[in-house]
Amino acid sequence: MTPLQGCLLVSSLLFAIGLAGAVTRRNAILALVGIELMLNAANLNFIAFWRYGAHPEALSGMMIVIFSIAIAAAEAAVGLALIIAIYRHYRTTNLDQMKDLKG
Amino acid sequence: MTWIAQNLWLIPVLPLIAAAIIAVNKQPQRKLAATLAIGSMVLAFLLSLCAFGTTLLHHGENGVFREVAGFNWFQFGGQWLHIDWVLDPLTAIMLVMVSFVSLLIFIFSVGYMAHDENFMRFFCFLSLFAAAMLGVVIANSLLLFFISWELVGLTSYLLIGFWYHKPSAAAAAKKAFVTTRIGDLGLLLGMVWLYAETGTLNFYAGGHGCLEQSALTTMVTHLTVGGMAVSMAIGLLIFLGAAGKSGQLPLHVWLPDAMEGPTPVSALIHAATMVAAGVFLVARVYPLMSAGGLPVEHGVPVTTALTVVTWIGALTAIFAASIAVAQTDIKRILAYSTVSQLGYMMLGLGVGGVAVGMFHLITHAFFKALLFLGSGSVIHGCHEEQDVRKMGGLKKFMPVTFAAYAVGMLALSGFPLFFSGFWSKDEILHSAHNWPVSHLPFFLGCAGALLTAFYMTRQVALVFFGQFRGGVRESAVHSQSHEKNKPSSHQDSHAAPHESPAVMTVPLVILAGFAILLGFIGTPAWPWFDGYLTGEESKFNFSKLIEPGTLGLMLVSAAIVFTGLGLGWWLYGKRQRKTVAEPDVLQAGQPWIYSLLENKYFVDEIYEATIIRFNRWAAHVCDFLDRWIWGGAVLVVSCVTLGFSWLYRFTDEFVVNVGFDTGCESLREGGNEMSRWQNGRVQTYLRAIGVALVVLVLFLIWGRKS
Amino acid sequence: MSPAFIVIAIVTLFAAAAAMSLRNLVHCALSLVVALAGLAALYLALDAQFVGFVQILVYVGAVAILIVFAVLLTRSDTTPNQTVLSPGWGIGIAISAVVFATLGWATLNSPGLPKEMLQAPETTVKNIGDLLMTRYVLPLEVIGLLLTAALIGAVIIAMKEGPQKANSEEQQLKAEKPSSPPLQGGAR
Amino acid sequence: MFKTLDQFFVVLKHQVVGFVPAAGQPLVSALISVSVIPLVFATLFAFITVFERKGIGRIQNRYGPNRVGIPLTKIRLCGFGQFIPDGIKSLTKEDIVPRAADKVVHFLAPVVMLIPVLLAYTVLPFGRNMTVTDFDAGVLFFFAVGGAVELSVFMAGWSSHNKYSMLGAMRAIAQMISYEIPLILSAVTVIMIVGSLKLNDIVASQNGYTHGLAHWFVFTPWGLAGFILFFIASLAESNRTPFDLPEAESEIIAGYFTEYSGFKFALFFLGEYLGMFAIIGLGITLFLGGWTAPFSFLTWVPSYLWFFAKLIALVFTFIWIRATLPRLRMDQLMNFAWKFMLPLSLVNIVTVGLWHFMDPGPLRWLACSALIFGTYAILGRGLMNHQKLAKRIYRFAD
Repeated sequence: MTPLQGCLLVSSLLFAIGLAGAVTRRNAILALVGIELMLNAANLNFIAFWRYGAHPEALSGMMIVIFSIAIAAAEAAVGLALIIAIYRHYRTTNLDQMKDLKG
Repeated sequence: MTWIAQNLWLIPVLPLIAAAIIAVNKQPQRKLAATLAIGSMVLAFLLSLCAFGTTLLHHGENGVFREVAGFNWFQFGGQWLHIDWVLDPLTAIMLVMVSFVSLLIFIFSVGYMAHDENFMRFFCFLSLFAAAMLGVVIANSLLLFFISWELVGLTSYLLIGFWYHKPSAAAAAKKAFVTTRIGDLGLLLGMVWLYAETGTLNFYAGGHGCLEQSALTTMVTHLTVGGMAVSMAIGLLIFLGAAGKSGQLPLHVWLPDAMEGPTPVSALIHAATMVAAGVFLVARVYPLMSAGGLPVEHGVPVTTALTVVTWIGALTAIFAASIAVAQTDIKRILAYSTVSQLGYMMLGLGVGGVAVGMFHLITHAFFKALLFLGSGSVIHGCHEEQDVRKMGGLKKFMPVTFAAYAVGMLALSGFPLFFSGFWSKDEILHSAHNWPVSHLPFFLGCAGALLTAFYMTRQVALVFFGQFRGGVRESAVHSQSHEKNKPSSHQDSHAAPHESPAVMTVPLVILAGFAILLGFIGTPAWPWFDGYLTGEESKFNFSKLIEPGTLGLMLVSAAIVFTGLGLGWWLYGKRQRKTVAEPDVLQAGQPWIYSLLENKYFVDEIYEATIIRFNRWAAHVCDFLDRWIWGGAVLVVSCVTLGFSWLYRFTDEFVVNVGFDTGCESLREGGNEMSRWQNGRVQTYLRAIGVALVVLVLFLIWGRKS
Repeated sequence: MSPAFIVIAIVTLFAAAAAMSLRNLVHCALSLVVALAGLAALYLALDAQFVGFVQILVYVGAVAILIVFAVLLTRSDTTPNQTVLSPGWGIGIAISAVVFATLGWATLNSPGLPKEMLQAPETTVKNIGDLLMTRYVLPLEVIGLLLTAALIGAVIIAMKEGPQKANSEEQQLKAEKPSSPPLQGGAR
Repeated sequence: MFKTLDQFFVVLKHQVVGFVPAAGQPLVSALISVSVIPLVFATLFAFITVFERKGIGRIQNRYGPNRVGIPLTKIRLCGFGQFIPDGIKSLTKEDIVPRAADKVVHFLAPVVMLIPVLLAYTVLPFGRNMTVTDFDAGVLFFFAVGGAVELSVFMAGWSSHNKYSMLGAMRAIAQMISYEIPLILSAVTVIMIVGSLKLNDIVASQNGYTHGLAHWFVFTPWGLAGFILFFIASLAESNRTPFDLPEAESEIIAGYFTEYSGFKFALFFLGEYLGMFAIIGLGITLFLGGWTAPFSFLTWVPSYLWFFAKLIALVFTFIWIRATLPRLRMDQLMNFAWKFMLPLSLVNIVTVGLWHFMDPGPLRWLACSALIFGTYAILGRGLMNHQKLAKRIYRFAD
């Protein structure tokens, strides 16, 4: 197994863990955390492909990771703000209780 | 291009603005209204004077001074429609006359209408009328002329019906409007035809206006039905309009009834200016009228149109004068005299050309306005009494009015040498005398003059001499004056009439002065007016006055006038009637003639019997057609439509709706099916996404493999 | 495949699993921090120094704090006594397992992957900055715009809804103040 | 001779490393440097505590500790031995953990506090060639590991289930995050000018003299403003007066480490001071020219001496301020951070751009100073107007 494949396996396992958490946990915050984990798995993929790819000097993978980290930060901020607003409305962060559109 | 000719439009626009402002202001602001109207009129008058001065300045240099200014209104088809105004002696003299008389009458009516609660409305209408009239005067394009003309008609309608609560007033307004419409129809037709012929409506447009040589020649040479020249046909049509407006013979019926309006209105519109508009129209299109006539030795060419004008004028003169003899309403008498004087003007136009007619128009405007205002003052003084039989002996009650009125009366009946009426009428008679076609108009004119002198004497005698006869019914009149809600000027009901306030008498005096003086600008010895209009120098030579033809004629007319005066005095002045009820002298003498005259030759009745009945019958026929024929057709069509709609409804309810219902039902069920998946649980979606990811990856892999 | 790499990977994965499976949310957040730090270490091990530091700065410094604040504001920092798993969690586990199986299988027998890593390239901060300013300048601007929008939007969303709900609980008093600085941290 | 004195420690380390076989050389050198740093700074910490107490005593016109000298002897270095009994006391004290507390987190918090602070020292240049690891992104590394301190604060506050600790932690985190922004932005100015994140490059770019005066960035308008901003922000970052609400005894009992005692408390205390030293060291490196001498005729003095002299001078300034200034209210603190420091540092960045693109001369000085001071005046006036002398409104938690 080449190191690249190792990286990819790690990242896919990370992704799977994140997906499992996001799918199974009841708490909205944890769903968000799972999504963050999936994002990071993707980032790891990018880094790995950049490092083991044909043209590391192009730095493209790194750039994409930097941008995606920024986007992830924004996503986390907005998502958590949303969760807080929803919590104020429903008095809960339970995903399967916040299912109706009008409250 | 002089400044004033450029800005001539200001003259009508100023009163228009005044009218607008008065109209939009809130009601009881008499002072503002009066100030605005009179102020604008003063400005207009000054501008008119300025225009007049300009024409005097350029007088006598290369023919008639004439300047045209204007702007393009809108474009239809290939060509522009111009709104033009012209400044020439005719316009200038009319401008001065109209604005001056209107100004005086405005001032007068400030006093006369002082107690009417619709004061502002009245002044709004007056200003509007003045604007329209001035527009008529300055118009160079027949279109602008027509617009202003109709506006004049409208304002006259509004003002006649000013006291619309009186049914008679309302009816009179309607009558005036309808009757003048008949004439205006002719005018409109003539206008259209003129446009069709010459392609322009401008009178003067530097060589290719419709009154200038090129257009005229084409119109003269071009023949139409019955082999008469187009120019003549158009002229007749236009003259029909003029006749309607200034009450010539067949269409004169509205003018006496128009006396229902307030007296200043009668004075301004139905004596001085508006009725003169018809004459002015004929004078304006005189080149068209006289086109193609074979010229005779001195001056006036003879054409069919002018002949018609002459005859109509002569007949109207005698006809109306004879009616005026038997009237008892002071204003009606004046109205009929107005009609006859208008007839004189037409006669003058026909036989003597523009100058003669216009001269009489100007003088008449002044002394007739004077007379009307005098009668207004009398009526005002007698607490809204209009019946001459109930007056009498007012000489001592209202001396100023009497003096002014006497002057006006003498001027109207043409007292020799000193009064303007004499000169103008004399000129008409003179040119009628040497009219080549026939002498009958001349004799008619003389008879008219005689009658004029007679009935004016009668009126003055009845009103001012003798002793007052109206006292007994004073209270009744008073209450009557209350019930038509025009509060009388006198709350204390004392019987005696009284002199009018200065604001009313002063215009009288001014007008009286003009009534005397104006005559001297047109004497045969010094025909300045003639020269002014035709544009050549006029020099003073006294010999003209005493050359046999003129002198003889003057003597003849003087004799006629004296006869009339004497007859009137002998019949009415010498032995005054005692009571109101006592019959008239003529009535005692010649009962059926008197009744014939009193009922105005039954013209109204004749119209009633013929035209109006026919009209009613036609209305019935139309009603029948509408009710049964068209109605039936419409009924059939609607039934068919109803049938169709039934069919549609049937298909809608039992075919389309059912189909849609089933469709929607299935859609809803599908929605329910779907919504079990769309259950708001985020994690369900996430799972679906995961499955989709797996499927996608597998697909990609095997897509790669195969 | 250096032993350091393996160790860090194992730590990271375990921390991630803990973050997803622990009952107490604060513990989850803390182990998430460990996982992210481990990822940063992985980046360092892959010679991506700058990205590693940025990862630590953003995630450990900001996002973790953000999550912790959210946990506290939503009062879910106490261990719940009923289940923490949503209904039908078995399916979720299964699905994620299948996903991992697919991805791993695809990874393991996809032919065209490069075997050996090349010489470590020269990645100074300077040429990263040059690239950011030259080739990736448009994405940079867009990201800046996005961050500003996210900042403002988050503040607006998390703001108190108005007087009719203001009297509800005293979390809202804290709700505005701490929720804006962490966003700043996120936007750094 | 001065050269050897300057490079004494470097040479020494090389000697020591030279003894071990080549395989373990990098490890050993790393170990040496990693072990030296805590020793030095722990000693400095011990010294500074006494120094602070005595200094505050002087300023407040009372005696500080003045009895304890070297133990078991009669020598009393006017009380500078005080730290020995303090240390013994705090280390031997009973370690109390509340029953309700979350044991693991409660234990981990001080460790998490200490480790990043020690990590931060690895990039600081203490003297010529005296840097542990010179990362290419040194400044970034510094701030990145600095971020972890907030996490530890949260852990401490949350794990001891105590509302005062929680509030203290909340306040501390809010304050740290708010003041981290001006801190970083004012550091960014230097990075913009130097064009590198490497701390040695920064020092090298300040290592030059005109007319005998060093090229320190603090001698430029933007540098001065940046340094002042950095200084204030570092005051707040290290929870010092006047920004010491989170841990002030009179505010909420002792903030997030209310429930800590004994060794863990000592660790927190140590962590606080080491963090303060680290930030001051960064400030020195960024603005005060690191280990360079202020005047060209003083270059013979060994570089690390300069570094530590500046360090101690700034620490003394901290102490001085602590003894002088009153404490802020929470809302004042936040307002100050978001409405004054942040805009000013942004303007400072703009000013640096101006400085970079204008050609040197008095005009450049004039423009930059005008820009900065204009902004300062406007913002200051705005804040002053914002809180006029009026009746204070008390807001209660509903």
